[in-house]
Amino acid sequence: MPSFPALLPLLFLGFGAVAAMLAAPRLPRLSRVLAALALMAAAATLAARLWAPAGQSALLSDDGLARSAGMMVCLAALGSLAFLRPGGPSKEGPALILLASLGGLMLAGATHAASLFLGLELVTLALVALFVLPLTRAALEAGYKFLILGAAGAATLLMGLALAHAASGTADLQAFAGRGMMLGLATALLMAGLCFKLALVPFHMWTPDAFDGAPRAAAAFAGAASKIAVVAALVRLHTLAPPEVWAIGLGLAGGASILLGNLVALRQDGIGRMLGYSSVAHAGYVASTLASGAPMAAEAALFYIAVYAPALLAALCVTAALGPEARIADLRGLVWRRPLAGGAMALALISLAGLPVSAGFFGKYIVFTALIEGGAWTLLAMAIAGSALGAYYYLRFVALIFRRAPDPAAPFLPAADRLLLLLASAATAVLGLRPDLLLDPLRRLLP
Amino acid sequence: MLSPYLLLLLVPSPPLAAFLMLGLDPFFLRRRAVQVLALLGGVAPFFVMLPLAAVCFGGECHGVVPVFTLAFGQSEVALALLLDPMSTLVGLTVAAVGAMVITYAIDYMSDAGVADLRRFFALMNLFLAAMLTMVLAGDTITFFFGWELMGLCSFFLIAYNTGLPQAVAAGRKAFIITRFADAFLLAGLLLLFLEANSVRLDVLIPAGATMTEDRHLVIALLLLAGALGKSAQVPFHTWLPSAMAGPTPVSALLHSATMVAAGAFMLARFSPIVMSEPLVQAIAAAFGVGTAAFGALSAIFQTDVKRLLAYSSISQIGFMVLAVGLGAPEVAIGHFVVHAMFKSLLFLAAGDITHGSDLGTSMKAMRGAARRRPVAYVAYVAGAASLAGVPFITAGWWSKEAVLSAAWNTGPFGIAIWALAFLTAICTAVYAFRPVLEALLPEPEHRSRAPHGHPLALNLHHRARIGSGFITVPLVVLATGSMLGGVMVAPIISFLGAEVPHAPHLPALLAAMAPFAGLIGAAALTFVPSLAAAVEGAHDMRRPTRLDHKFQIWVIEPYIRLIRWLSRDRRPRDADLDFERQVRLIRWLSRGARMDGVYQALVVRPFVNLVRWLSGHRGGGVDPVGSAPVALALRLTQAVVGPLAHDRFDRFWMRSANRLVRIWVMARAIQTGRSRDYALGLALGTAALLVIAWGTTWN
Amino acid sequence: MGYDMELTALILLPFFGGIAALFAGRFGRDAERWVSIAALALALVILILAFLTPGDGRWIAFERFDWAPSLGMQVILAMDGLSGALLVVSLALGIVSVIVSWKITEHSGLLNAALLWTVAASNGVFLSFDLLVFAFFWELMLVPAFLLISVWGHGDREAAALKFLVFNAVAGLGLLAAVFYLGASGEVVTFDAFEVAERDIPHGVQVLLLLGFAAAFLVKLPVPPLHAWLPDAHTQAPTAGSILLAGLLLKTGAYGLFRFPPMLFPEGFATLAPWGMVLGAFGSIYGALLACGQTDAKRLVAYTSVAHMSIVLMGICGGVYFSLMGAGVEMVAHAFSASALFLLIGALYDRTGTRDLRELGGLQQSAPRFAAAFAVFFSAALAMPGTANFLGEALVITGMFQVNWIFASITLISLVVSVVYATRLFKRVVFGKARRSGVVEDLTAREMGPIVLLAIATLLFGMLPQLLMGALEGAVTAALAPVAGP
Amino acid sequence: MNAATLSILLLLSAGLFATGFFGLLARRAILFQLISLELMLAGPALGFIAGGAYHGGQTGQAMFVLILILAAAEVALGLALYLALRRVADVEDADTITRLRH
Repeated sequence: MPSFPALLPLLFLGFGAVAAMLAAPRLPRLSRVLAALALMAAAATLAARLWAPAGQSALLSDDGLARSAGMMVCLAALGSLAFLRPGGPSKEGPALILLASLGGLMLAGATHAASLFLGLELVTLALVALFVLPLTRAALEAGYKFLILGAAGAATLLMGLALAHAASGTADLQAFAGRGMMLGLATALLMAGLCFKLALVPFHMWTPDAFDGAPRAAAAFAGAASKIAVVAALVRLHTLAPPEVWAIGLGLAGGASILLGNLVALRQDGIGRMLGYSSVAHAGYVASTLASGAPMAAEAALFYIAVYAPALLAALCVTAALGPEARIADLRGLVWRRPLAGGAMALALISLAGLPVSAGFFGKYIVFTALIEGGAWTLLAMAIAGSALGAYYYLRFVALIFRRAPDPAAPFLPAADRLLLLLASAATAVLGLRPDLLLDPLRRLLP
Repeated sequence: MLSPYLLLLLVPSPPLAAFLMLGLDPFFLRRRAVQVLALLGGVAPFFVMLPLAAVCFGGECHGVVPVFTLAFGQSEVALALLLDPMSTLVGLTVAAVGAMVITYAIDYMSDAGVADLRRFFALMNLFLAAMLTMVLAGDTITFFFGWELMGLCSFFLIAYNTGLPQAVAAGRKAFIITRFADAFLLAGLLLLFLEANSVRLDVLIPAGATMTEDRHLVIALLLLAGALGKSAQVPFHTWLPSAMAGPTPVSALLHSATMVAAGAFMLARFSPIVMSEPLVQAIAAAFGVGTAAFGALSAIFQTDVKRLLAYSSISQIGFMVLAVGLGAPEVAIGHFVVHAMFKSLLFLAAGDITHGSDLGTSMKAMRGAARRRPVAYVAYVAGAASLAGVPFITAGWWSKEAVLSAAWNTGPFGIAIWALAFLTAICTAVYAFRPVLEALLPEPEHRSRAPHGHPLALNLHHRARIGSGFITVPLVVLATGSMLGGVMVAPIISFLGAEVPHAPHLPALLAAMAPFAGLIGAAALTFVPSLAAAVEGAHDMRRPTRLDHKFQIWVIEPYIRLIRWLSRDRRPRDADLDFERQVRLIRWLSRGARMDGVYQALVVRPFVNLVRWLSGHRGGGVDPVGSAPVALALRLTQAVVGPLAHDRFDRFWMRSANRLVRIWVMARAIQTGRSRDYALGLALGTAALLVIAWGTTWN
Repeated sequence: MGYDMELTALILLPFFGGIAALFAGRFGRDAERWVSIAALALALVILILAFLTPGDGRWIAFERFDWAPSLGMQVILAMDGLSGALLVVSLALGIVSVIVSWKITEHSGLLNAALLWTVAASNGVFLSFDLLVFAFFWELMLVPAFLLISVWGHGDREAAALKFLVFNAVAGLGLLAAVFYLGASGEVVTFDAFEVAERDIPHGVQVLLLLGFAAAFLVKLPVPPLHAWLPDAHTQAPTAGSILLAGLLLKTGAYGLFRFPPMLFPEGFATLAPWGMVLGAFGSIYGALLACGQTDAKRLVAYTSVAHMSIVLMGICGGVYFSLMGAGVEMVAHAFSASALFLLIGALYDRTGTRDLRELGGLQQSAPRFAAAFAVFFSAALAMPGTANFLGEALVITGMFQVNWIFASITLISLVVSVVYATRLFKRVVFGKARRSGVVEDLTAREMGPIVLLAIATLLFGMLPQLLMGALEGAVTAALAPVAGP
Repeated sequence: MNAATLSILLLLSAGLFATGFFGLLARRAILFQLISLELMLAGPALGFIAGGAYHGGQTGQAMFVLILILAAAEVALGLALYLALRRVADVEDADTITRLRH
């Protein structure tokens, strides 16, 4: 039986969502504050209980993995909230973010088909709503595609769960721990659903469109918070079920994601699309880490996605400030116009490229090491090739950020954005110097 | 007690100090200060050498002054200066000639701007320091240091007149060719170092001499090649005539008396190593006598005094190399000393006579010398006599006689060599006396109608300012040396520890006749108008001249018969063809056997083509000296290579990048934007996963 | 082992100096430049003090402390003569580059910061013996150098900067993968090079890992056919960038090659070294030939760098005492002489707005000081005895004679070709008549300072080689030992 | 309920799922795509019911209810999107919504 404190974060988020929704039509500002407070409270609770003894309920597990991933989901959601532009026709954004975070928390702790499905759907549906918030044509298109694919993905996952349930008689995720063809097929379907959320090739198609058309903050949530949750779920699941299915499936999808994501991002001029494809590629690194079967794979995958999140948040925050159709040319001389935005963007891109001093360097370190430890040489070669391509296209953007001859027009950055950029950059830089600050706790928290 | 040998360190120091003071720009120096510094730096080494020479002649002639010691791993490298009979003699000569030339240059260069003057004297002093360092070097590193520094100075000094493209091109040519030869020397020295594990000459030469491996042969050949390059011996000789583009004092000091002869000095220095291989000895002797003959023949047909003297240097140094090849390095050193005196004298005198003439240094500029510059003319006559080897009264005779005798004494091959050398001696006399006799001809009309005032008046103006003592004293001193120095030849050779070679009376007598035969030849070439015109015309393609009848019979006719016989030409004689042949012969000789052209075709053009092919750039102008064929080749290669600009590898990388972009275009087409296609991706992915699951959990 | 902070300070001082320079501009005119110079000068003083304190024989100074123990990351900084010499080069060139870019007012805070960060990162490379930290600094170096080219460069600078970065970042991945493998393959995760060196790695694996290391080092060196980034980067970089590129970044490649392959993979290195020599021999000729064909003065010097660094590669792969010593000397010598040439050409470009050899000329008449400076480094470029460059090349050739006379001959040929390009440069720039460039103002006192410094360094190490060779002795012997073993 | 029935039912549920998926791929009208989605979700729902009936627990039924609720929510969202799309872009055909691509 889970203790009340274990449920507290979920309660914070749920009630916060209700409160934020009530406040939204009249007091959109209060709605944002409420949502932020709820997220902070949830994160604080999780942080406070990080080292508490693990508990288990029928639906949710309350262990280090769930807590740490949940905390990161909350923080990433907070980051997305920071640059979720108020105004526009609909004001329910903060509430939706809270709902999506709630789904993320459930996903991270799910030990049961119901909680897994519920978490997944909560994230998907809330994200669809977030995507279409501005009600522009592009947003609607992104939302529609995400809805169609998301529902199909969820159905696929459900099919897998149903098969497993039929095979074992229990809807507990431990059901996958057996062997047999039925379970294998079930695992494949389950994996397809999760791969969709993680945006692995060939389930990735929605990602670039979402990053391009949807509000940047929503894309940031989809790329950072929701992926953290899915990675946590994957970490929990991939040790259970028939290992070869996971290894081969994730390996193939991961490798393909690394190559295709990086390749298609190569000469993208839209910042959003570039980040979308790069997000596919980064998901590929995570998946191949998990596929490698190395003992350290779990912590490596979480570390990687945790390091990826602040960089993505910062990059998308700056992109948001540059307008709905931000292209590479808009970055020209950004650092001279807005030193904070330019610097943060440059640092974020450098981190994504995996160069020091940035957390991304150690992300690359941990992924490569996991692949080496697991002996996944093909994946390692793919990862190297992908990093090589990545270095090119990220730094293409960095070069432009520092171009001389500044454009007088400087994008507007609200205080929340600035705070987010500062914090995300600080996180990236600090983790770029002391990766053990994150890696050590992760290592101890994971089973 | 301080060893007197410590003075050795002081020998190259004054010119070095002068170089530093003149070369360091921040000091402001006036013209007079520049001249004083230059003079001090140039003359001082001689006076430092004197006490050293006294010590040496006094009998204690083996001093080593270590400079510093380097630890090279296991081996130790001791840098040192060395005083032994050879370095004493050569050092003294170099210091003396250097002092004379720099003194002379004070006047000669007086119409240059202050900045140019500083540069000139800085480099001259640096050269003197480098040459003295090389001569006194007690180890191969110091030796090579001086050797290369001389080459560098030579480059800068030939190109002294930086606005003149020919001068710059000549400097490059000299530098590149000598550096090419130096690569051989460096290789040889490094191999020697590896063999002997030491760079000290006093250790290394005995060690090297006792090597009995193949390496010995290789090292000896490498050293020989290095010497041939520096000394402008065939086939490296082409740079020396071009190098005459430098000012006359430069030619006098670097490109005749000292630096060029350094190759012979080096061979003498390393003779225990080089000459213990009979094969190398034979090669050296062959190259020496061949170069001597070739240089002398070429010199005959020159119409420019300085070029004539340049070929003469090539020829005379050929004699030195011959002497070393014959196993008589001491004789070579003797000739070195004498040659340094008379050749610098010749250059200085010729320079003084032709200075300011609007004919440049052409032979015609010599005309009227006896009247205009009597001192210089007399000095020139003395030098020419010494060069031609007028018996007994000139130093040149003694040293050349020693070489010839050494050849005669070597055995059956030696007699053949002697014969060739004897013919060369005749040719030497011919070219030596040509300018002397030319000077007796009346001055050309248009001298006085020079466009920018009267050159003579201009010269007189400068002389009045500086005082012609700077010119006269060196001329007189060197002339005296060239005449009376002969008495020193025998002591020099015996001082170096060798017997003075003596030939039997007949060859000696014949050799003594050579200058007179040459005088007659020179007179024929100067005073028989048709012959003179033939020589003149050989240089000018556009004005072919029919040659004199007797010359035709005695020289050209046998030559043409020989050619016809060699080429199996059975066709009837054709006058035009014959004429073409004879012009070609003279032109061939007068242009240094067309080695320039050969190099152009064999080395320069392929090199340029290669570079163009690799770098693919559109070339600008190239060496104006004989650049027509190169330009043509460039035009051609450009037409082919032009479109393939850039570095090949760079192109490869960029092409790969472009290919990647093409793949990108294909890859992004996957993202069609249609939700149904996206769903298809989802379906295919699911299906693939199902297949994997099915495959892995089959049993 | 003493726990001093002097080596750490050598990295951190320039780093924080750079941060200070970033903001110093608000506190006064040229404050950022003075701050930069002060930071570098202070580091130089610390370095000299470190030289003066007695070491333990092999190392002048040694520091070891934990960085991120869970990642197996330690800070192991060790300085021997080789690192020390390169650190001197790095700090001196850092000061030179700050002085050289004195006139650049555009974003000068960031400019000085980037200069200092480049110095800091390369100092880290020269000192680190924890392989992960080494790789960290190795990659870090790219970022400020990239900025230098892409912000303050000329012409098509972004493309050049990107090319530089892509070549090096991609090649760096090989190093990263190999380092990570080494870290992960032991019983405990450690990147301590000394510990890794103790391991018995199978021969095939050694070769593979060495290829990974070599990829990064050879691109950075660079040796043909991996050199394509260098001419572009040099041409478009600002003068200070070119100086650091030629003086520092290229040396990090040589340093890495000198230090790690013989230490970590002795057998693998012995297998691959002949191929390295072939590559070096090819590069020494290829670079020299291409230098002959350039019309852009900076490109010309860039290609000479290719040739000289190829000779360094040959020396390192030669693996005998002389060739290694020669490679070490040549590294230091080339840092000074190439930087100086870039400095001079940069100064010329500032005055005339062109680097095209066909448009330059006549310096001898209009700017004698310029011409004299050119003459000095011209001599160094063609390895005149008396310059440190000659010493380096002669030693490499000596060593090559011990290894294989063919390589020695090729080096000699490259030496001869060097005369062709050097005289060509000299002819076109110094001699002749002023073409489009017109009359050129002579070097100012501020420009003379660095040039005199570099000239003194070049000649001092050439005339008194013990200074350098004594320092290199330890590193050379260390690199020698595994290869020369029976 | 025996294992054979379960297999048949599961096959049926998989068939429903596949039919829905096929509809998603084949139909261009947005409305029909949403209907296909419903079908896709009905498949696993049937599977849970069948599994629950076979094993005799309540989990299957609970899951069924959960699925129905979420399917309803999904379709509601889908319909809202459909209306918005019609209003903003005036499209019915899903294949014409391709402004975001490449």
